[in-house]
Amino acid sequence: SSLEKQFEEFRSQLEESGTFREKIRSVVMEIESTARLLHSNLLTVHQSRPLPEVLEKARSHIATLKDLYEKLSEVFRECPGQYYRYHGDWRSETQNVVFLVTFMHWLETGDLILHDEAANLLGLNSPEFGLDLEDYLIGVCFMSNELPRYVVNQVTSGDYDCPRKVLNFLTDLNASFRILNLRNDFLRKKFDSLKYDLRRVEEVFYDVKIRGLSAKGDSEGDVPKQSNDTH
Amino acid sequence: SSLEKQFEEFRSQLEESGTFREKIRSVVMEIESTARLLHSNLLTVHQSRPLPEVLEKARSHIATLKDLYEKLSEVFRECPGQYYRYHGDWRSETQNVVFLVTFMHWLETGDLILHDEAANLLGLNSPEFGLDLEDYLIGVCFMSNELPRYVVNQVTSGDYDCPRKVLNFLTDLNASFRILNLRNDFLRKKFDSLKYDLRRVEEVFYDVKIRGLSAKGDSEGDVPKQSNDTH
Amino acid sequence: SSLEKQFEEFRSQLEESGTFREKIRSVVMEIESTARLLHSNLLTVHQSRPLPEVLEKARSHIATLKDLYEKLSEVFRECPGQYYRYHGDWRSETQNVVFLVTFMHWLETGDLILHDEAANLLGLNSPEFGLDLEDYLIGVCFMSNELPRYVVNQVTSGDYDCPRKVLNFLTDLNASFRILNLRNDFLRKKFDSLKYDLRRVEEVFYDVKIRGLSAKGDSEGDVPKQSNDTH
Amino acid sequence: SSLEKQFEEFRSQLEESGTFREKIRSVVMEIESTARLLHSNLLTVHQSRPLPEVLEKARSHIATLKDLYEKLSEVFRECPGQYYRYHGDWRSETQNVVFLVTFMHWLETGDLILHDEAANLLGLNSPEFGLDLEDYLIGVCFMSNELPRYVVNQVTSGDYDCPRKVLNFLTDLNASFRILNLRNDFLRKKFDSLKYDLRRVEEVFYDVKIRGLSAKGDSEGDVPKQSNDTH
Amino acid sequence: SSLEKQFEEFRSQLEESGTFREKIRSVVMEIESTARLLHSNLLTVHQSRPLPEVLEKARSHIATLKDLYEKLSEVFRECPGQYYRYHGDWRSETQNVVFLVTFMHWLETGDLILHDEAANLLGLNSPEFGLDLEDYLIGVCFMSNELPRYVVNQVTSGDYDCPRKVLNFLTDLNASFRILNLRNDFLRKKFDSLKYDLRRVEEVFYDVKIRGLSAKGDSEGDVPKQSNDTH
Amino acid sequence: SSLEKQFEEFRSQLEESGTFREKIRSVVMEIESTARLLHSNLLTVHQSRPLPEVLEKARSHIATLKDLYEKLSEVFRECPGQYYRYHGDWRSETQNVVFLVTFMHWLETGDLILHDEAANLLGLNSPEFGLDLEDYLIGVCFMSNELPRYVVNQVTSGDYDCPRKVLNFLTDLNASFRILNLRNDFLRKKFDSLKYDLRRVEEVFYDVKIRGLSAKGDSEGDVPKQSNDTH
Amino acid sequence: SSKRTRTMMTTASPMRDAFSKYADYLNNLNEKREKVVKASRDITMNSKKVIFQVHRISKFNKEEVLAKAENDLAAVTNQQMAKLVQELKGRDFWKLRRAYSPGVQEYVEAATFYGFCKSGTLLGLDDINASLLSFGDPSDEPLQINILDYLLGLADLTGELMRLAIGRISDGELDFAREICGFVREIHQELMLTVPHMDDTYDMKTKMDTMLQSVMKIENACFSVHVRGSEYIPLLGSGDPSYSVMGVSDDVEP
Amino acid sequence: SSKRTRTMMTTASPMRDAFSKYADYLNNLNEKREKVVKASRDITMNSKKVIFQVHRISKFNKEEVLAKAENDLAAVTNQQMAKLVQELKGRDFWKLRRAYSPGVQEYVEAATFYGFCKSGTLLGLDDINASLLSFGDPSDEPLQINILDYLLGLADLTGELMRLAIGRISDGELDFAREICGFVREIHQELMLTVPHMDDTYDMKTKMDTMLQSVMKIENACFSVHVRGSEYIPLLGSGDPSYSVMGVSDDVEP
Ligand SMILES: [Mn+2]
Ligand SMILES: [Mn+2]
Repeated sequence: SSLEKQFEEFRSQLEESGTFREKIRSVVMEIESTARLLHSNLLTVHQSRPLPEVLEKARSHIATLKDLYEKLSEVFRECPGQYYRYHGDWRSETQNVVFLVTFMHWLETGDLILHDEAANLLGLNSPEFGLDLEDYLIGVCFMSNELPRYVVNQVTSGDYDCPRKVLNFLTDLNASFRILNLRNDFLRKKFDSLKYDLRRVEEVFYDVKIRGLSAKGDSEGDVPKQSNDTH
Repeated sequence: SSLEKQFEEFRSQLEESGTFREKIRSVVMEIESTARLLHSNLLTVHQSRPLPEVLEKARSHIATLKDLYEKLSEVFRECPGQYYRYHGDWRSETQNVVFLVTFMHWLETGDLILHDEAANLLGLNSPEFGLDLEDYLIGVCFMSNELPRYVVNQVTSGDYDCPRKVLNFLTDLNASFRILNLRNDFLRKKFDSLKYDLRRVEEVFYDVKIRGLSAKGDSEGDVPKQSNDTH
Repeated sequence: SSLEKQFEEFRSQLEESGTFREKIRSVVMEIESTARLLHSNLLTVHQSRPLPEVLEKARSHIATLKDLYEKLSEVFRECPGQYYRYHGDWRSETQNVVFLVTFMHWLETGDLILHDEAANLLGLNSPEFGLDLEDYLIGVCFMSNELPRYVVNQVTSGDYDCPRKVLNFLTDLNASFRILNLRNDFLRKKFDSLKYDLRRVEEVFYDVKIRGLSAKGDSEGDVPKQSNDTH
Repeated sequence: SSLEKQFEEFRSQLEESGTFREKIRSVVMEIESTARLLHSNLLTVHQSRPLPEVLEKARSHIATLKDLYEKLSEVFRECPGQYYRYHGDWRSETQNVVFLVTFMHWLETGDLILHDEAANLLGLNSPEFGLDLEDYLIGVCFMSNELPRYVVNQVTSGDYDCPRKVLNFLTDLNASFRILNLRNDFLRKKFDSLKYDLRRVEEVFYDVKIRGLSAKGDSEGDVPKQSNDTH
Repeated sequence: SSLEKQFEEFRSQLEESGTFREKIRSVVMEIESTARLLHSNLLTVHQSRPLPEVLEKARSHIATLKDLYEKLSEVFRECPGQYYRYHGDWRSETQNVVFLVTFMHWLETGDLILHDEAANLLGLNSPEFGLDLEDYLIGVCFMSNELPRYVVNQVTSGDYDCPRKVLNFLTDLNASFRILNLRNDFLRKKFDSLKYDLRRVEEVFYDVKIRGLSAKGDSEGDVPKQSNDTH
Repeated sequence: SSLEKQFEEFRSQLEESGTFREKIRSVVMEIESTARLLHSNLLTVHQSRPLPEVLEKARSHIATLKDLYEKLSEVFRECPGQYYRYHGDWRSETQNVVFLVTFMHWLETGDLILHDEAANLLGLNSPEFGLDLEDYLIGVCFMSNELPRYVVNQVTSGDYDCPRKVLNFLTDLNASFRILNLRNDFLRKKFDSLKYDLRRVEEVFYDVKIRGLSAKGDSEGDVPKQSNDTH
Repeated sequence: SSKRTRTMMTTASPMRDAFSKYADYLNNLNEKREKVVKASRDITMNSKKVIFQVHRISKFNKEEVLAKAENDLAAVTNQQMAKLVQELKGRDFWKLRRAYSPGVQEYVEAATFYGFCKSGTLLGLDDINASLLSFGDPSDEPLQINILDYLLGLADLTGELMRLAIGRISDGELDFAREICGFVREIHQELMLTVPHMDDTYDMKTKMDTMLQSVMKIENACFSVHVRGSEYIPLLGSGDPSYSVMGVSDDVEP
Repeated sequence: SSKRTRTMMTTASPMRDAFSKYADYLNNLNEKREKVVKASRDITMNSKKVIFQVHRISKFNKEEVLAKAENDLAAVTNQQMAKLVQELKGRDFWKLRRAYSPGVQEYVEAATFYGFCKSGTLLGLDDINASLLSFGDPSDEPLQINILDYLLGLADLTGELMRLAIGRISDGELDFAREICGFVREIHQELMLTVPHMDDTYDMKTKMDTMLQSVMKIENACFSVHVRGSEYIPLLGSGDPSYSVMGVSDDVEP
């Protein structure tokens, strides 16, 4: 019957979309696995591994990620305009990738990688296959969440200048986020968490400050005896 | 009728399985109750009770647990191949037991008790009646969850060397877990909680370090090499 | 480190089990899709499609299912004794298959397919890879749930003898189930639903009977004497 | 410490109450299992088994139930005044027993067994260990719920006088219940279901009447006076 | 009819019980409203209101509560042995009252008010109308839940000795609770929450201790020796 | 403080509203209880009580209801414009009253009482205190739900003209309802149920029709023999 | 003086500039979403009216009722749907789907409901989409209803058809009821095979259960008409098919 | 010919006439409800913007930020709220409350949030309502925000205040944070005594739990500032209060 024919067509369309989704899933799994390696690698900064070494390794993973996104974009070329149909299938992975990229960039430069810079870095810069702004912003918040830990571990290993730098950065970032009008969604919740990161870093900065543990003289060693003397 | 005869047979099969379940339940209740005693006993380390005394008492409970698992394994000998059929009836209790055993071992040695060591200790080492790997790993995660509390209480009672030791242990454990490729299940969720434990211990280590509260002889050991060199 | 080595080994064990699960999943998806076709095909009996035609088509699906279970059993041959470990991954699909097989058999013969007959039909008859009794019984309950609808539609299409046959069948089935001593679980809940099926069929039988509608040869049996006299 | 001593005492109190609960549970399980047998037995009236035979068997189960309630009352003698403390542990089973007793009595006499009759029958007639009124009334409602099914099946098997008798009984019962001023609780909900039973029986009575299927000697009786006069 | 007469009697019984319930409800509403005032009053301790002033006000509420329980007990005198029949109608309010009484007592004395002390205080000390043990224990758990907040606010207002006192109290309380063999019910769930309270207080104690903040006379006790030396 | 004063005022306003609500509740309880009596009384038409007698009694209840609504409207005069604030406290009772009024009117006249007629009858006809239209319509649906039962019982007692009258009425009513555009709410659900009432009445009409049970000759008695002869 | 105090001021910085752009983007997106939600609500309300209009059908007034329904539906299409189409283009179809999906589903329900009563067949997705094409500039990739919303709307359609069937049976239109029964059964069976392929089957699974209930309600209604009709014939003495069962309710007169 | 067939047609009858009136009433009501829902959504969106604007406050820009917020809030009041007031009069306040309640709650949240930052006090319900009076004809009994919606809005306000407090602490505005802490505590305590008297406390109970969480978050933040400040003084050798703890974060320079 015509009804049957109509549904046959629906099923074939849906199956096509299913196949499509499988293809996405397979690339996304590769992205996820590369991101995990990159993550493991970046995390070693908490144990004070030398930065250049860490970053070099990381950059090769970024290259891989860019290739994978290129692969994904090719998959999407099959069905133009449906970027957001399948967005849910890879957005949390991409937010994680943004986090890693943003953290890396910050370690390198001390600055925030901007939306289009991040998009370029990952090859997510065509009009049809871009980097969703909210995904980018969520990734940035994830990065912020990592900084208090970084600061704590840096101070522990004797880098007393780190709190000031991070505090300045987070203060700036927080001020920038406050420009946005958000809905009551996940991004707002993440932005709320940013305030706590800022507060924690401020505390560490305070701890260092009142002990007079300045950056220059940090060769002396990490016991706060001297700081008592300073006052 | 033949139907009736069939169902009579079904009844006897279901009753058999019911009886079996009852037997398991009764041993599991004993395990649970012994584990509770052991737990109560181990928890006194948070009040800084002398370790040897705590551990000695604990060891006798372990012996009881081993006997109980022997009893359980005898129950299972009745119906070979059905280990996993009733796994749900005793797995959470066993995960708890693994936690206790792991914590105890760590208190004694500072090391992670390995899978087969734990299995041996509990007599869960026959091929038919072993210690499920995921149960072991979940128990290990439970142990990790206890460590931040332990560190906090140790520092409070003046043991300033503890954070460093625990930090090293948890860093290693985290790295090891990261090797695993976990599914999206309970174990994964528990592993995710590990990183909070690590973070908390880093914070405590930081608190001790910045205040110069480290134990005298801390030059001996395992603080990250690079960071020492930098100064 | 030895820890790392241990975890490497864990990884390989977990991956093995993951791969295994994937294999199961892939077969189960095929089972599910075949069962869906069979289901949709069997449902046409409600539209009074000629039974032989319906059943013939159905039989070919059964053959496919048997092949798929054979495939599944081969997967399981890799790791003996773990039938119940992965039972949750395919049990609801199998309950559904049992429903279809049971319904089909009832349409053919008017009898309940027995446990081992169903197991044989699906090739689930080896000691290591059998048909779990509770899965069988749940499938039978699903079948009972379908019968009231069947009776209603049969009467609409002029088959006035159907209610009596179904009523007898369901009465027997209910009595048989009552023999079992069920735990407070899913099976028990399904069994409780059986009595509503029986009640509905009694009502349909009543509707037909009270109007003196019955198959030609209804003098044989249990139709009220008086009403026959009136006409 | 005094705290510890207090809690030791609490423990013994809680354990006592736990043991007590266990004792109740074990008798209640026996009651439940006897009730199931009685239920199975009584249900055969729907298949038009000869009443005397059915009732005789049932009576023996009643005797068993009385013994079990005697046993339960002995358990309660240990802790006077706590009837209602554990009421929740056995009330739904007792409501079910009341249903069975009420149905049986109705089958025997056509009347409602009264509260104290039912209490006597089950030995629930001491002031300390009686039959809660709401439990009795809920059991009566359960009985009403069974009657439409009974009427349908009786008519099917040719007993055309049954609807009239049941209709009169249910009309009276409804009117009686309407005297009560019920709170918005479970009993109220059950009572609300009574009107559906009445309605269904009216429908069956209508079916029989409009088809002239009444029993021969129906001039005897209790058809509404006014309507008879009109004709 | 006799049926009608029976139901007339039922009506009067149900109405009696209804009236009774109304009486209880009206007293319970007064209890609840007094408890709310007391609660709101007690909460001002978090704002470091002077304790004596807070407690004096509170005591007058306690007197009111005692009167109300006396009133309730009079209501119950009408129908002896039915304490537990209506227990559900006032138990959660009473648990809340126990919480308030326990908290108040702890603020006054630093000790746990014992079961019979609490019962006496509220006039719930006759054998027929006592304070249910589980209600008491649940109230105690509620009190424990309030303590972490109290400790935080006390420290903020400069009372550095508070964490130690609370920690000792909660440690004891936890150990005492562990003696009990709880069923899997609400009380068990509440007890499980106790360990989080303990943990939070340990953290606060840690925060104070690590900064060498403590009451003047802290040389008496368990403060880490080394940190004292440093200053 | 000013905050406190503000809240004091809120509380006094809310308490006022609470008192107000109590007053409403007390009148509504009287309405409910009068409606129950009226309901009981009207229901006797199902047992074919002579209509004039039934209606006379009913009318006196209506007078009482009107008085009660007058009382309620006086209560509302205290707070003008807040009719809908408390609507939920008495709407279901009023829907029930509308049902009774509508049913009574229909028994008297065979017509639907219109919205303003019903409002007048109950004294709900001032602009400030009227009869909500949706409540009226829901009451009308309740009435429709009662009619199939009425028809069945009337036919049973020999009134063969009733189905035709009711069928005409319900057909009209259904057509009228179809003029409305409803939301997916309770009223729509009730309207859906109207269709089933219509269908049931149509069936009874059919039953009577095919047996030639015409209204005139209904003195003959209620056995359908004659109808067979007619054809 | 320091960097920190500087950043507390609202002085310019690349980050700040970028975030201003982000803010504009988010504000615009939010406003557009709001507009789409409102358009969707309008579509829902007016589609529901079309559905009620179609329910007014009977064998006596079919033409006039359907003519009015057609008009009303055309108004929804040309006004509310056109507005939505103009609002949405390109990737927004999918990005804002949650904002307009309820309205579009209701529209599909109304259009297919009218379509079935008019022609007895299923109005296809392509036909609906063709009628929307005219509203947008083709170069903008204007909104086309997606297959998921269409199928979700279809699932609701069966509920309306069930209501219609029950009503028609009471009016003696048995053939129409049987036609509906067959149609709904067919949709149910096809959807059974289709739903597992859908992207997100959560909503749809509940709808499938409701749909099966609807099918069974129609079947039960057909069953009772059938058994009572079957009783009639033996009473007559079988061989008189001219006295049509369905006709009985037409010429009623005491 | 028969009555039955007659009624199948669309001929007039008193019942039919009455139902036509009912239909008009229901259609109007429905359209009004729709309008109110839309107005409520607009209010929500714009009130949220005001809230975000207020969050941009710091000790350096207080005046300018609040001036903008005041403007934005006035726009919501004079435009969206005015529209709502004109839509609703007399008994509709309560009849359609569910349709506008979310928007009004958000408006209360925005107005009181702004009010607190401006003046440090609670903007009262009477003040808000006074500002609405001008929009309607007094004889129409124009909309006044009811006490329930006001209290529900207040409950949400505490969440925003918590966020503000956390942010202010990081910027070293400890006194402001302490002020917020006291204010939120006071609201919580008053609401504790007020909520049991409310008509429908279901929503409010959840909000009370969230509020207590907010209070404790602020208390915990104040706690950590306090303990670190207390550590500093012993390190200094107590007697130097001039070196303000709060000042530390201000003049940072490596
Ligand atoms: Mn619909
Ligand atoms: Mn908010």
